Amino acid sequence: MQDQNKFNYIIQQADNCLILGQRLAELCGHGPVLEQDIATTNISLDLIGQARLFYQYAAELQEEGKTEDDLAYLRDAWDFKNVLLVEQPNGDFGKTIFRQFLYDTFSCYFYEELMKSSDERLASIAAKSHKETLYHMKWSGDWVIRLGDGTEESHNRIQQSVNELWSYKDEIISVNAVDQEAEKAGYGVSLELIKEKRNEKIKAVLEEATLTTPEGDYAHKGGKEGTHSEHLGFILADLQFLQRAYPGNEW
Amino acid sequence: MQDQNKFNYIIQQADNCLILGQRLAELCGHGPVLEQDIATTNISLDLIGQARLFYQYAAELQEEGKTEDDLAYLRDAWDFKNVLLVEQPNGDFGKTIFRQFLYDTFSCYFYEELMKSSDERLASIAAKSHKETLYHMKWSGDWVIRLGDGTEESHNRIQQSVNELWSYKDEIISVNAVDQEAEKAGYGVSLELIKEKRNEKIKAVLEEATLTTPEGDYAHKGGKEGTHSEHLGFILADLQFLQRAYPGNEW
Amino acid sequence: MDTALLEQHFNEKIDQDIRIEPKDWMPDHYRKTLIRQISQHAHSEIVGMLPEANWITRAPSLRRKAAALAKVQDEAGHGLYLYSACETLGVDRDDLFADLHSGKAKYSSIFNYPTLTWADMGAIGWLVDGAAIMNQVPLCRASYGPYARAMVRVCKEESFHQRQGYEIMLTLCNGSDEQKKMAQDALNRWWWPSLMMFGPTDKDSKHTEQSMRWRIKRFTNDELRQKFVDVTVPQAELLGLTVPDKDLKWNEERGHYDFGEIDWKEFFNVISGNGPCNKQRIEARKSAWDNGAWVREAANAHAEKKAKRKAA
Amino acid sequence: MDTALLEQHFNEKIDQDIRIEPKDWMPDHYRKTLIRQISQHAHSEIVGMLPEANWITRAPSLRRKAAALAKVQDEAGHGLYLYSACETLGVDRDDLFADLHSGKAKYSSIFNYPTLTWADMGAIGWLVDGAAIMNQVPLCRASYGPYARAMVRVCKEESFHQRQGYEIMLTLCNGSDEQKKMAQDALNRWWWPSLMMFGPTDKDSKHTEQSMRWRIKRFTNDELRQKFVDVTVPQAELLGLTVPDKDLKWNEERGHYDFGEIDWKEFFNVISGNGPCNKQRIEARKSAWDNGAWVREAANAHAEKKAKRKAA
Repeated sequence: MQDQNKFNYIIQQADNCLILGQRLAELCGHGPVLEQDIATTNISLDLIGQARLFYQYAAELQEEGKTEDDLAYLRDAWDFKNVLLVEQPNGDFGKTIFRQFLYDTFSCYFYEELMKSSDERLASIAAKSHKETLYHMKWSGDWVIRLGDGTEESHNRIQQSVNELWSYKDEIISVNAVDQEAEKAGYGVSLELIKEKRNEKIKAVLEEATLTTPEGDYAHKGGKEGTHSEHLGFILADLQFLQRAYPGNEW
Repeated sequence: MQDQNKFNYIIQQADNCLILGQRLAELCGHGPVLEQDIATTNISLDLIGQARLFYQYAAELQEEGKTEDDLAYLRDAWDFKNVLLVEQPNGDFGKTIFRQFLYDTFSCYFYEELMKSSDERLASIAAKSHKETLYHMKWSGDWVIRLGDGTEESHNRIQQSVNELWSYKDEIISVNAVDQEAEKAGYGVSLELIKEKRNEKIKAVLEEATLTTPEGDYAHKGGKEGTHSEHLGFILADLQFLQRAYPGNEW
Repeated sequence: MDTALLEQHFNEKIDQDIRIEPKDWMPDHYRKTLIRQISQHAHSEIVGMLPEANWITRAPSLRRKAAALAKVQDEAGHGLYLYSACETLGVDRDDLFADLHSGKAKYSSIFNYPTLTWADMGAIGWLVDGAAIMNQVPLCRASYGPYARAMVRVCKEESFHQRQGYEIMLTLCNGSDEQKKMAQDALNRWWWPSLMMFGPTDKDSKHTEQSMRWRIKRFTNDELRQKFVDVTVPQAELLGLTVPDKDLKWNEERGHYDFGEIDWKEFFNVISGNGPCNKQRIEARKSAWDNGAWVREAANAHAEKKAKRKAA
Repeated sequence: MDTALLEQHFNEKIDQDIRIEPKDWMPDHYRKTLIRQISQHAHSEIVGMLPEANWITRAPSLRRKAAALAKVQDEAGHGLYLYSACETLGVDRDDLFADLHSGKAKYSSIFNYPTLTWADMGAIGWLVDGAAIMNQVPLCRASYGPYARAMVRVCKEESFHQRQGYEIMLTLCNGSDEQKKMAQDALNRWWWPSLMMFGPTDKDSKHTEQSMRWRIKRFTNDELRQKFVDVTVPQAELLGLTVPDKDLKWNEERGHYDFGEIDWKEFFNVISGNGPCNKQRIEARKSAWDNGAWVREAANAHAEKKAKRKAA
């Protein structure tokens, strides 16, 4: 392994992309409007694409001859370092949207910073991903506004989702040892900086959406250290089944 | 293998027990009344118990040194010979009940006949299982009546489930080559005989429940030949995950 | 102009392969037939997303997962073009959905079969998209402009999907014994339903003659079916798979493959609602629609509010 | 008799270890305290079904699946006995449920932690049931008759569950490296929450003194916690596992293990609703209850119809 911390750093974001992409993939064919079905499928596709770029790079750093698929399909739940937010169930469209918005308002500013990474490969993955994420954030933000400032029902529903997901908001910008070392080494970003921009964006959108910011700032944590919710095991049971059942094949 | 047809015959019923037991296990802790939560859990437990007795016997006949767990955890979907009925989703309590009733009205009379099997081991498993199944059929039948002759809502709901499940009713008493040879050889039962008793019981209970017998007698088939619904793959992904992910361990 | 003259003019355009456009006069029956045909095709794209979506979360590699997502997304896109083409004929997309959900409108019956293994993702691409292309390529020259143009886009993507499906089959056939078994099992299950995709035999096909006259159908069902068999059998051989038809053999004299009798009882059974997944598919579409009602209402309400604010 | 006399008589019975029975006079505060304590215990059984139910469909052998089903069924049964004991004090089960669903009533906070691997099924049996038994065995001699009798049944089954859980851990610890890692990981996550099960330290425990006076509590929180640590540490050693507490060591002088400070901030955080699964658990119970409303109504309506028919 060339650089264990860099590997860990990349895996954190790769896992975020994969698990959220997988969650969105569950919705394929079940959207409320054909255009939005296409949108969620498209975001899922972008996320899987980003996950692949990160895993490919991580596998190279690992120098064990492994592939992107080994990393996605043959690690156990405790090896996954995604935040709890992205493994939360889809719920109704409002919950899907708000989960997405909380993720997009991280990833967009995260990639914006990561584009300046001292690691050129990371900078280039970030540049590609940033373009996609700009569109995602526009989409999810617009829908938060539409649902918040739509009908009474839609307002209540998405407010409910805002309240539910609020405690999953901040893990993604909480700094762990891996983040610290990555920032110090110059290939990682300052989460503090992202936090500020993100909070501003969230505030502005909630306001325009006429939604109430929940009180309390308790943040669920654990995912970044590999301690997940009960959902991840079921996600992986589907995701990894074929590779687990028929190991060592080409597909 | 001592007797391939006997093996196949046993597997058919073992798989019915396992898959229905697994479906009911999903409900554990989520019942509408504590007493009924206990009842479904208990039936699940009985079914898993029956499955074990059948798989153990099948594994012995197979003479490959395999265990009950090899048969449950390491066969692929197309190797499973359960009927489509038992893999149908739980739905609401009414659907769970009617699926159970359709199964119980088979298994109860099936075991009653199988008790007379020329194969003593099968006869003894059947005797034990028959006692359990009598209680199951009483329970599910009583609930069909309670829901059918309860409120307007409950009547409509269970009628809906009756209509939905009706086309999954008859596969379980349809005779395939394995059944034919088993009956001829003396260790299997006459499904014709069971069909008659069963139809009578179903008719009587629907009548008392003030429910309408659906028209049309189209029967979905495939399970007994290993061609399943899309549900089975997901059931097995959960059921088999640990054995697939960590092969060859004791648990 | 009176109707007879209009109709004469219309027929001349058809005969000269001049495209009919939305604003042109057209016979009522032509319009209705087109609406039925195009919406049925659109519904097939939308319902057809479901059997494949069923394996996306379980795709065995990230590359395949991405490809499957892209494919299903394309199908939704095809649905969009086709519903739009249909709307140029004066119907509303929501009304078309209502007909789908009520069972009044049909969709390709092949999607009433379940996807049971990963190999089905290969078989659907190879066989189902293959059959679809046979049906659709001639429609790129359909007499109705918006339909023909939609088909051009659709066909381009479909043939990409078809190659992708074949490549999945190829990978499996070069793989482990279980993978080969998966591939053969998928061919066994999808072969006959694929042949049924071309519709009843010519003698039982009630719309063919008129539709061919109007150039919204260019070949008969049996012609297309024969062509599909002729193209597909050598592909199966290349994969090392056995087509599940004991009557299949090359007929030197005809220059075509002879093949066995289709189980028309099964065909009509599935069409009439008794396929393995009919209820499941419609239920999935209906519940997506019903569960989405509040979202659509919210979007409308918000758009109105916004417009009002702008006006104020 | 006036209240003072009644109370004197009640206290005498308590002192002589004579059981209080439902029809006996009892102080209002005694009744209320019992209702709170017993219903909290009943709720813990019911909510406690959920983390274990989470692994039943994924149990790695049929024997373990059957055992897990039986265990969860027992817990539901315990819930039933305890709700019944509670009802002898003049409350209604449905009202107790309402308090659980509204968040007014508490349940053991340990069930707000997730079950993340199969080893958690072992750890819960070994540690959580182990701690529960420590708490509950003394309650078999509680002053209130129906409660004491319910506890006798409960404790018998719990100790079976505890052995079963330990045996799961033992099998894992004798297994592959991954299995050992699972077992250690489970101990790491469940150790401290298990110690928290005994409640706040004695100096912060507001009910202890009165409850001990009434003999519905027989030992203090800290006494029980110490006993649990003393019994459990050697069991962990036998498994070859490391208890995640760097301050843990045998104190020859005290004849007990010394152990580290509990993170009381986490304890109160989880109790106040911020545990990893608080919302999920209550949501699961509420939705089971709400989705079951029509079933309960139907059962009542049917019973009434039947009774009417009988009367006619």
